[in-house]
Amino acid sequence: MNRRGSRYVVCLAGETHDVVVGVDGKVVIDGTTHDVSLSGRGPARMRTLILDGKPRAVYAGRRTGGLWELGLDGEFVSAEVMDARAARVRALSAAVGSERGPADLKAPMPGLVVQVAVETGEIVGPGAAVVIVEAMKMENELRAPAAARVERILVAPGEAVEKGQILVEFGEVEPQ
Amino acid sequence: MNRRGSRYVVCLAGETHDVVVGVDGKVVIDGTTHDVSLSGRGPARMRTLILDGKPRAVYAGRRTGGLWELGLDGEFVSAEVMDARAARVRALSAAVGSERGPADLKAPMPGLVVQVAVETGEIVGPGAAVVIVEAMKMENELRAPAAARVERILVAPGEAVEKGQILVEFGEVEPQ
Amino acid sequence: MIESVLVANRGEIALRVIRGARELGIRTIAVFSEADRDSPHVVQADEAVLIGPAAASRSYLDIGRILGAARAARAAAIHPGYGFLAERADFARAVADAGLVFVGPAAETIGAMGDKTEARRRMAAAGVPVVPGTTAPLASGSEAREAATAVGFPVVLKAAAGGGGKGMRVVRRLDEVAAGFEAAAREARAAFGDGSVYVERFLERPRHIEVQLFGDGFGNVVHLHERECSIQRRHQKLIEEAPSSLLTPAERREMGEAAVRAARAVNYIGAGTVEFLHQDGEFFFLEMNTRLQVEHPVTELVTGVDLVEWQFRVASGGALPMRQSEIPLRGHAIECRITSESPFEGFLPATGTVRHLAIPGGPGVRWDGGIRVGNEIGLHYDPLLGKLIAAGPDRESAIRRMRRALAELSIAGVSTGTPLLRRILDEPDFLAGRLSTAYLTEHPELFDSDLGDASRTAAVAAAVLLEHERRATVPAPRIPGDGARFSDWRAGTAPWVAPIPDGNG
Amino acid sequence: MIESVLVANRGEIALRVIRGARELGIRTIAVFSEADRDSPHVVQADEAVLIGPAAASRSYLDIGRILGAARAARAAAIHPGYGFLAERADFARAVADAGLVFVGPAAETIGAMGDKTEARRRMAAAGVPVVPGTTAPLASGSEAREAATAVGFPVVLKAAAGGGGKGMRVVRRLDEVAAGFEAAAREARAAFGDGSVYVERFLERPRHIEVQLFGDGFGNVVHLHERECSIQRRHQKLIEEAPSSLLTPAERREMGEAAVRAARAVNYIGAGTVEFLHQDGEFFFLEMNTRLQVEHPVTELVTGVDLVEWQFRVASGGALPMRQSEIPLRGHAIECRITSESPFEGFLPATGTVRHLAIPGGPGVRWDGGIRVGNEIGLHYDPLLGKLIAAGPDRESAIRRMRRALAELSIAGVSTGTPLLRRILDEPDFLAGRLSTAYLTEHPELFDSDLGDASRTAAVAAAVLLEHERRATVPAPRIPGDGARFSDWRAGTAPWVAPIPDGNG
Repeated sequence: MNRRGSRYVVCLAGETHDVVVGVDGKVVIDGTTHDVSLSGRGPARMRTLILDGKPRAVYAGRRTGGLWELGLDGEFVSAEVMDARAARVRALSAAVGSERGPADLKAPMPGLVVQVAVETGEIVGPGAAVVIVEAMKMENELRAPAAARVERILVAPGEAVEKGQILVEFGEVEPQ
Repeated sequence: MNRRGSRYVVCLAGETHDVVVGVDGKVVIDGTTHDVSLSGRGPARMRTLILDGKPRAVYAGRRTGGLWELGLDGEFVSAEVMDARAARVRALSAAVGSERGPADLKAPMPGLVVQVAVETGEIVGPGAAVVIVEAMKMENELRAPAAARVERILVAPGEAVEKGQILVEFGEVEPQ
Repeated sequence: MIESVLVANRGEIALRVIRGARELGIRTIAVFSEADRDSPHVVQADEAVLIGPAAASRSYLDIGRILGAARAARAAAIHPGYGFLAERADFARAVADAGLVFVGPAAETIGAMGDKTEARRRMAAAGVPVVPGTTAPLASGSEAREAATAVGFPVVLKAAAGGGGKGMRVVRRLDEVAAGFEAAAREARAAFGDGSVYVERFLERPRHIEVQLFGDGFGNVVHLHERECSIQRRHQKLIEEAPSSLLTPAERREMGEAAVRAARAVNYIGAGTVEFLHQDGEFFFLEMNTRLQVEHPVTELVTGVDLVEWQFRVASGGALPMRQSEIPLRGHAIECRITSESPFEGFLPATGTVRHLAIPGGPGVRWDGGIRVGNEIGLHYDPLLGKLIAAGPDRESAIRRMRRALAELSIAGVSTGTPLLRRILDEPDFLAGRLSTAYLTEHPELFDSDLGDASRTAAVAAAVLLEHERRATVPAPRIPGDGARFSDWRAGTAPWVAPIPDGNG
Repeated sequence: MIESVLVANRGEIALRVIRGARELGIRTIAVFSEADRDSPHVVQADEAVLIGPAAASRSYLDIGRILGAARAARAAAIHPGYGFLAERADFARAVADAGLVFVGPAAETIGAMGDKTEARRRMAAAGVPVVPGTTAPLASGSEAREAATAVGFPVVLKAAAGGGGKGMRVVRRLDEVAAGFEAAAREARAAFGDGSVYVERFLERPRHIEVQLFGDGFGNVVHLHERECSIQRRHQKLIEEAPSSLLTPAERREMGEAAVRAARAVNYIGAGTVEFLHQDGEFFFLEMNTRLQVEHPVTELVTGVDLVEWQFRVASGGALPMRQSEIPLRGHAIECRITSESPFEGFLPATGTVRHLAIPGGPGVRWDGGIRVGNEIGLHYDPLLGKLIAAGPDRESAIRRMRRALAELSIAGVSTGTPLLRRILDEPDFLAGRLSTAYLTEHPELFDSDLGDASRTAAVAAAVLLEHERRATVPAPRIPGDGARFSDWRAGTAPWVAPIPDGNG
């Protein structure tokens, strides 16, 4: 921290923002100066943010490290706050690239597998129904995000699955 | 703890209750057996108590040791829970008696002293106005709990006082 | 008046019924599953009985357990709410056989109207217009194909035992019929224990308008005007209002009279609803729901009638307290369903623990909820957390009030559909009353999940101030010779690890 | 309609006014003291301005700061709410001088009615019956003694600038007059900055009945029927209802007409209330409040009129939207004030942090609140946390509904008067409508603070299960050779102290 303020980098919804927190209620976000106050540290985790005179209730949820879950008007977003040094370290490690095929099919919510509509090795088109998962008595068709080859099926009908669990692994579609 | 249940002594509003907590949802209070369940451990500190089929919301407040602040239907009571051994220790130490004169006058709430209506050495009758404390823009007359002699005055008009702070010390009224 | 009632339901409707019963001095008995120990409906009842594990099939849908609880608590009556056992004729019959009052119509009425194909037959016979379609359940996918072809595409395949949008599939092409039939039947079996499915002409852009009915045991049947429930997604209602902005007084009277005819045809006793689809100046009978509806509060707000009170009065053998001409229609009311779903992720069911709950208040606003802070929202039951209802002298003022109320509603810990509802309440077609059941599919722009610049800046500012404050409060220990900070030591799993003193601090 | 309004108040009334303005599309500016950063009225406004420290004299009562905030936010109007600056003629004048619209009557009207002795003179001249008493402020204790003797005991000494029960003393004997005069003057100076006091005959068991008025700038004055506010303690209203259970339609008309006469006598514009005391078939003018009342919601519920909306319409230069004959009177409404006080300890002000807040909902229930979980309730301001309002077709159903709503209301972290309110709503004299302002002193049994056997057993059971659970969850380390347990190590200040393994575990 120095006299001129503390520098941070904030990652929010895929975009990165440079922020300087001053000592006088001023915050500079991407070069624009704002008057900001944030109050309230009660048991409800609700904070009152006043940004350039405009008040908002902000829910400040679960944190680990610099990761915050924020609720604004019922919409929830995650924000990661790093100091300048940590942001540089992150940028360097991210430069190491990764090779990726089509994303695997993950369960978007907890539920029960009702039907698996594909077989291993099958080529599916984009939007093809792959697995049907029931949650809250409604059936949800999970579709292929892109044309892909079914590499491995990891679930069977009747099985309970967690949110984020991989159901089907896809591979690249290659000419056979 | 033993197979037949855990014994406790509960002090509530000046009365003492013998309680045995069984392992099967039964609790014996002063010899009477009740069916009891207590659920909920969420952030709101609200619990659901079902006592002999009758449900109630119970607020379980701040605790230190075996001390609980309970809210039932908007009324708040303190309860102290001791195991049998601690209760015996307490009973022994309480047997050492205390000699007491009239209770001192304490501030029942935080506020501002507006007026002290007595002088040191004065004899006041029961119910006599002693100190006027303003809180929330209302004046509150604090009266003598019983006939007493003003031993010592510890506050002056204009002074802010805390809840529970002693304002005036009383002594016994003795023939002079 | 009946002395006591067991409410065979959970969530907001159980609480609504308990409230109504308490106000009449009726002793209330709540039932709850292991997942609902801390639900508000439990503590608001005079007595509460645990009836089984979280799975509805072993608790709220288990007739034996419900009747056992009623016996144990010496209940005089059972109110089924909506959903679960509310439209199961066998349940109504079992309640009557146990010598208890069922707060609802006779088992025969439920049976006749619960079988949607039978209902269509009865209504057509009573002179109530019905949507073209089959009147008998379909035996197979191929029979479905034949029937669909006869009715003409698009068609909708519907569970005969259904309701609430479950077990329904819209099919637009012949080669999709068999798959749709199977999916509808599977869902119907899971949801209602009955896989019967029939086919109807699918109206592309109808308005969903329904009439609230009430009958007593003395031959009196009245309607309490209509509700419009055209804002739906996947056949689930999202926003309801009363009256409909479409109907003229003459159409209102005509539809009300058709609904009363429908009720008289089945000797209706208690609260019920006749649902119509309205398109191009015509309306068709859709189905009759033999129970209280989710959206009953909008009718209560424009008529001043307490529908649950009337249910208890009629169930206790009383006559309806008003004649048709005495039933008011004053102002306008709107209801928004607040569900644990992520509307911008295809209405994915959301789960979590309710961490914060701020309920809107002030004039003209009503909240019928079933949750409190600390409740876990899981996947066992319906995602309806509560209903926000606003009323005003006219539709415009009710909308302005609802907009204000939605801005006040704040739920944290579980995602809800509130952000989508706020957008609909600002959308020009909605404001102009240009509604249809296709409204949501015709307004994909409502589903853009962009936060907006102002909210994005606010989120960045909040995050950075939270983190800044945290670092100021908890001096982050620095490991000498290493740039990294243990800035998250407090959130770790080892709370007894003392901070390493910072030589530079 | 005015474009924007600064609400010069806090708590529930600030929120009420902001809600009304938002519904009309008026931009809202909240002001707040340092103690109110997290108050709900702040986040519900479009803009919020910090105006000073917690002390009201340096924030909500500071005319310069309020006007400065209005200038900074380019507000077109100022709404004063009730209390604070609402009945200060100098404030109304300063607002007008600054070129802003004051949402309330003219400064001259406020001045005339704010001076209670002047008000009595004007009302008597207009033919409105007034309580016998002095018409000029008393200069000293001895002058007070003379005046009291002339009026006849008991008398009440009242702040001329007063309202809300502050600066009032009832005196029954000549030798108490001087002390009562001084106390009333002291309180009046502190609360209103004006120590003027006058004397009136004290009616022993009157009913407090007041009439809601509205006037516009076009010579129209209407009344919106009466409210009864007889349940008071120390001249502070606790429970209010509309209509009064006492008045016949003829008396209602007579009292309404007297109130309209009173308003016309001072060219009244905006919302106002004429308070009467009613005893032995007679009624007397008590005072006129030139602002919105705390208890305005009961009037809104029986008339369907949004009084804040009318205030904004009239302040914007509009005419009243209804004539006298068009104003409905439907059903019955009751309001309970929920205050941070301990009723069983002499209404001692209670402080704390709101830890839990469950707001009643369902049909016919309204909550006008000003707190949320996490708010600190201190001693800087009025103890009113919120108002619970219930309406029904008649008094009995409104009472039954209020009883149900009070059972649902749950606030933890600060004591409230709710337990007393529950008892009043069960008390036979209250149920029968046998009310007077002496009601609470005549019912000392309501203040027995006994928990009752059922609650006592429940508390014992809850405490023992909580402690049992705690011990099971956190194995209490035993120090060898000592019977004591460190059972509270988790609550201690050293969270990194690991439990000492229990050899006997």
